[in-house]
Amino acid sequence: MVIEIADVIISGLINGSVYALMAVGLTLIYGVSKAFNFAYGSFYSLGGYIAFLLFGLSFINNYFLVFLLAAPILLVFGFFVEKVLVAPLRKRDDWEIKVMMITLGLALFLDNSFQVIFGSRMKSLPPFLEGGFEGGNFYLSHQDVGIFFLSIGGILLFRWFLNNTRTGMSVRAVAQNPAGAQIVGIPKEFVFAATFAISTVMVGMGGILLAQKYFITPMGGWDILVKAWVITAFGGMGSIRGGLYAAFIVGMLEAFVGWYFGMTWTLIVLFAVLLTTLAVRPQGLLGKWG
Amino acid sequence: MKKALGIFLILALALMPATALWAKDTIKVGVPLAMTGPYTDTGDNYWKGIKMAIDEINTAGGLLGKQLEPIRFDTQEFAPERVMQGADYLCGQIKVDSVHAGWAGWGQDVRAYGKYTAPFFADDGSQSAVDVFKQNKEEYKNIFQLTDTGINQAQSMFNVLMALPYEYPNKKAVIITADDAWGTEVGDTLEKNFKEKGWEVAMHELVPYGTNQWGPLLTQIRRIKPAIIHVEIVSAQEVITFFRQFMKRPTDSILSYGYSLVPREVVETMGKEADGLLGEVPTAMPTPEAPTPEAQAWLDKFETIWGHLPQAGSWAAYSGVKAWAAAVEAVGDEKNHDAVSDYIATNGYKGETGWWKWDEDHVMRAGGDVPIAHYQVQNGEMVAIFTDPPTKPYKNYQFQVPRWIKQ
Amino acid sequence: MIKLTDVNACYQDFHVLKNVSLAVEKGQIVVMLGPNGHGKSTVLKAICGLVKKVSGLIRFEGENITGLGSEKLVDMGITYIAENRELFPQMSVLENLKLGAYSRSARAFEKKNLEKVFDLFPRLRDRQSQLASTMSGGEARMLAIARGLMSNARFLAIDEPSLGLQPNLRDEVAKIIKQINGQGITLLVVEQNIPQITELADTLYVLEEGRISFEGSKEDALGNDHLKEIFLGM
Amino acid sequence: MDHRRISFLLAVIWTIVAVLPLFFGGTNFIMHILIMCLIWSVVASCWDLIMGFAGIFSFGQVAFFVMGSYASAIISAQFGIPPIFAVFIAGGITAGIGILVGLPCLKLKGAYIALVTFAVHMILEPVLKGEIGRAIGTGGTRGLLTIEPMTIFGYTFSTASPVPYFYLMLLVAVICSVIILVVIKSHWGTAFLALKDSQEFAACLGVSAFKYKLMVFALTSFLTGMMGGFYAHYVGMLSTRMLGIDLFVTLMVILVIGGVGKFPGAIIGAFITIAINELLSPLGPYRPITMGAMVVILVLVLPDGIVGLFERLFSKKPHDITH
Repeated sequence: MVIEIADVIISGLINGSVYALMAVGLTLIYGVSKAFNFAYGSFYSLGGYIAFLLFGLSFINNYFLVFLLAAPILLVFGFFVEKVLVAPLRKRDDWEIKVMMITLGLALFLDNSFQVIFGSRMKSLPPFLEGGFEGGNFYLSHQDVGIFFLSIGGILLFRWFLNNTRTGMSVRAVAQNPAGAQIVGIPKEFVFAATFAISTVMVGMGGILLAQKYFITPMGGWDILVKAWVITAFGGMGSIRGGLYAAFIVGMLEAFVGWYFGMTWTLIVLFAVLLTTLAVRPQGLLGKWG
Repeated sequence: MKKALGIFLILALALMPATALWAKDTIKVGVPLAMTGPYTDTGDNYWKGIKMAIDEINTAGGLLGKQLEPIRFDTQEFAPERVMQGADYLCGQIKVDSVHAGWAGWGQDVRAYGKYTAPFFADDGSQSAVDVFKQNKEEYKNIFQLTDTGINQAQSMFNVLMALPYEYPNKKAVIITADDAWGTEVGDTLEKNFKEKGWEVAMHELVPYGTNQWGPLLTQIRRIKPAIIHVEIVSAQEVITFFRQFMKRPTDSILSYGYSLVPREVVETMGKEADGLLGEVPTAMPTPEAPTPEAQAWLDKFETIWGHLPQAGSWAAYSGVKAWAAAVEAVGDEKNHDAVSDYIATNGYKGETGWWKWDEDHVMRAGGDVPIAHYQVQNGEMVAIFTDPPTKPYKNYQFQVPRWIKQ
Repeated sequence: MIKLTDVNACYQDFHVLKNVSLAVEKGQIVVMLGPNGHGKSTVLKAICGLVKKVSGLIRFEGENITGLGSEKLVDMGITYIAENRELFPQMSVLENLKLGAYSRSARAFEKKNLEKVFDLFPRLRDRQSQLASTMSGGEARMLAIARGLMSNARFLAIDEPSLGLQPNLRDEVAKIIKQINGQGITLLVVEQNIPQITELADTLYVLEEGRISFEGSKEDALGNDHLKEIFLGM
Repeated sequence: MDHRRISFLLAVIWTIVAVLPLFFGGTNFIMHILIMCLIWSVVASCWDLIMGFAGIFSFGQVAFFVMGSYASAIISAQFGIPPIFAVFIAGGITAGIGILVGLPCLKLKGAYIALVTFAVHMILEPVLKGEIGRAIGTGGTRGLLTIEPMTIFGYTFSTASPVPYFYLMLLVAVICSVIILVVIKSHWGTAFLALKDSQEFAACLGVSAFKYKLMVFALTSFLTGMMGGFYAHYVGMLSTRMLGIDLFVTLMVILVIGGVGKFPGAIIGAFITIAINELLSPLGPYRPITMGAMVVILVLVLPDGIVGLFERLFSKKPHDITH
């Protein structure tokens, strides 16, 4: 029993760390620009496919190189998507709906392009760590530990970036007070694009990280989008710390509900908890109005 | 890119009515399959078989001297109105003379295509499709199922599990299935059978598609230590993640994957890693060695054309086309749909492995010359070890105790 | 230094400024008076590039700056200090100040300006790590002004510095404004609750219903009974 | 647009649609598509009423549609209620669920509403397939394969001859569009415009945002659920596969093409979108790619859809007032 519960907790922790990485990116865009990105899940798949292509190159044989090369590609991609597709809409009436629509269109375009280019079959990436820790009935794979630490590391790195770099601070400034940011001369448009680009990198990296465990499929991003969405709303849209807490709560909840009640209940329980939370605290765990 | 697409689009639109006008001396064959969305890959499998049959007939001079012309229709995610639209388009609009679908809607297709007369071949493998058929056998006489129902397939899986030359350490089973019609049909049948045999079904879980974190379930499985784990989720991602997470700390259990072993990705992704997994394919060509010389020739031909062994459905879909073509030859008029359907229903079709006979419900029941083949992954490839019914070992291939079982 | 000629400004369909012309000379303190809601803030915001629909001509040191965005203008040395402060609530005092020096031209002077600001507001030095949202009204006002100074501005547009201030702090605000001006920074201030500031003014403008209704020196204003009564409270 | 112009446009659209069977009446395939167009046009118009006019980001439209379709099918099967009444009861049930969903969620902000309503969509599938669903007669994972066809005064509509059903649906669609028009141009409509401009401003006018939002939520759920019923009795079978992403996207595209908040854009959008979708279908897997690209481009170049384009072309006032 003890080992069983330990197993469940570990499973929850690992899921939680991955969810955290996914949710932080989504909450960031929403917090800064109030735009909802429906193509977020497709960016997840995009990350996986970029890594798949990179591994096809002869000189690339490890994840470090893949991360190093994929990050700038994703960054530039995200930046241009914001500049070309989202930014022009910001000036219009109902721009929030239109952003949802255009990103939904983009998701449709990307997912089906993946299917045509890479085929509908899933793609896998080489495992980045083999083996595991063993002890009696207990087993913890290196891969899971690696995913956990890389996710947490990614979030910490991102936190560092937000707190200690000029661009990071300007991102926070725009999120906390767009008018104030304008007054001190922060170029809002640039910050919007930069945040979009950063969140693209984060979710794309998540895609690479998870692809070796869960594979890449053309439509595989939708689950990620829904999970990230639930977690951001749960934690409070725009609140990065709230997103972190929510990610681990959701990870644990899923693990325990799946273990105790069965897998079909996880989604139902998840939404029930979300609805109750929102009924009591409409702004989510740590979100703020305004 | 966009420009090219645009030109392609205009060309396609311009050519569509044009080809319809010129091609007077062709016989049109409807092929409604998933070409987009989550079922694309299974759609591809069927298409490979259908395409092969059509090309074969055309190079041999056509059917009644006319070339066959496939008309494809994208059934997407099988929403009811989409299935109906496919029938109205292919049968009502294009007026095809036969329809070859794979998975086509688990009963929705029977109603949609039953309204028309063109012989319709499906691979629903579902009791619900048969139930619809039984409601009005006269109206639905053009409907033919290429595979047996999920209930019978599950029965067959159970038979083979019990016939394995292997002594189970206990009588505990775990069943995990997808929460769709196929999964529940198989799961329920297996549970019933296990219980009748005095086994304990310690866990019977329905899981949604997209599940890839198996930690919580595996935790329970490791406590139960079942002798058999049956997983029935026809999607490679789920079954591979399950296997890999299971293998981190395996129990002494036979892993039976049923029909979920057949998405080609399972074997292609895992290779020898998958060694030991069990699975089945209804209306199947046993591999790697076919039962008859003709069948072997077919197998070789398929491999030359597509570069891999046939996947589930390819051969069934191929045979559907050939069975219809044979009936048309016999009747002598492809437009006489009723006569063609009657011919197929009464005479069946002589295929590569022997006779195909449809029963009174127009279901290609497993057995005889076209049994269900049961496979085990050995050396990274699916190897037929049993056929059923009747349950008997296949040729010289043998069951191997999976490497994770410590005895 | 700043010269507005026939400036019009709109919020959505609401025409706020109508043919406003005014001038602020280098080194001056110019004070603008007028009833609430008649467009005083809009004049400041229009100069600082914070209003989208602006027409007419705005010049800064002779250069046409009409329609430029705030990030350009801050870089050129034009900074707005908002009446409602517009601080970054979840950031520390130090971070707020650092962001004040965001513009490219101010970055090099960040350290120097920080010292200057701390000299001017010793309280802020003690509370560098406090979150802006936890500060009292007076402290937050100081922080807003201090943040504006961090931009290394040559021209500051200060919007109602007395808003939300306890009366006993008004003297201090006036003193600070004088000190800032003493450092050679040109000021355009909207303020009518602190007579001491009006005292400092080189020129007074009165804005009513979006139009300039009075322009002149303090003395001229005192000669105007209407103004004396309504705005100067004398 | 003023209501005279909308009424005129509606009259033109419905007249054109009404004569279509003269050309396509013999072709079941096209008639079938036209019937689906009529159904989607109402569903999309309802969505437009919620999203475009009331400014509520509800993503539960498909869910309400599916609920209505199941409700009607189950009621007619289990209680022997004739389908023509069952569809209205189904509408009522859906409206009730709509209010239940609306009560907690209309107090939330934009993206949260989107999530909660989409959550309803996500949960619906496991519920319909699972034990609860089987208990109320959804047929579980199998779905419902034989649903009683629509019968009015002893006349049974069948899919084999779709023209009568087409006119029935046309009648329903016309009535629905008039209801929507009345709502838009009534006190409600004004209230929503006020709400959209500014919540505070509306509060000054004494408009209770919550009450109006709930009312529009209930109304659109009713109409959507009812259309679901008509769908169920027409197609004759139901499965949870309708909850896939395809239908959701199609409805979204309809709004993009027709124009958000530009009634009767959604009606025009429905016909154009479905037509394009069918014309693109020879492209196979390139169809959704083209659709996606089209959405992206249309949102950029035609932000208010076809109706927005008309407005720009024919409006007397200059579109943008610049000073």
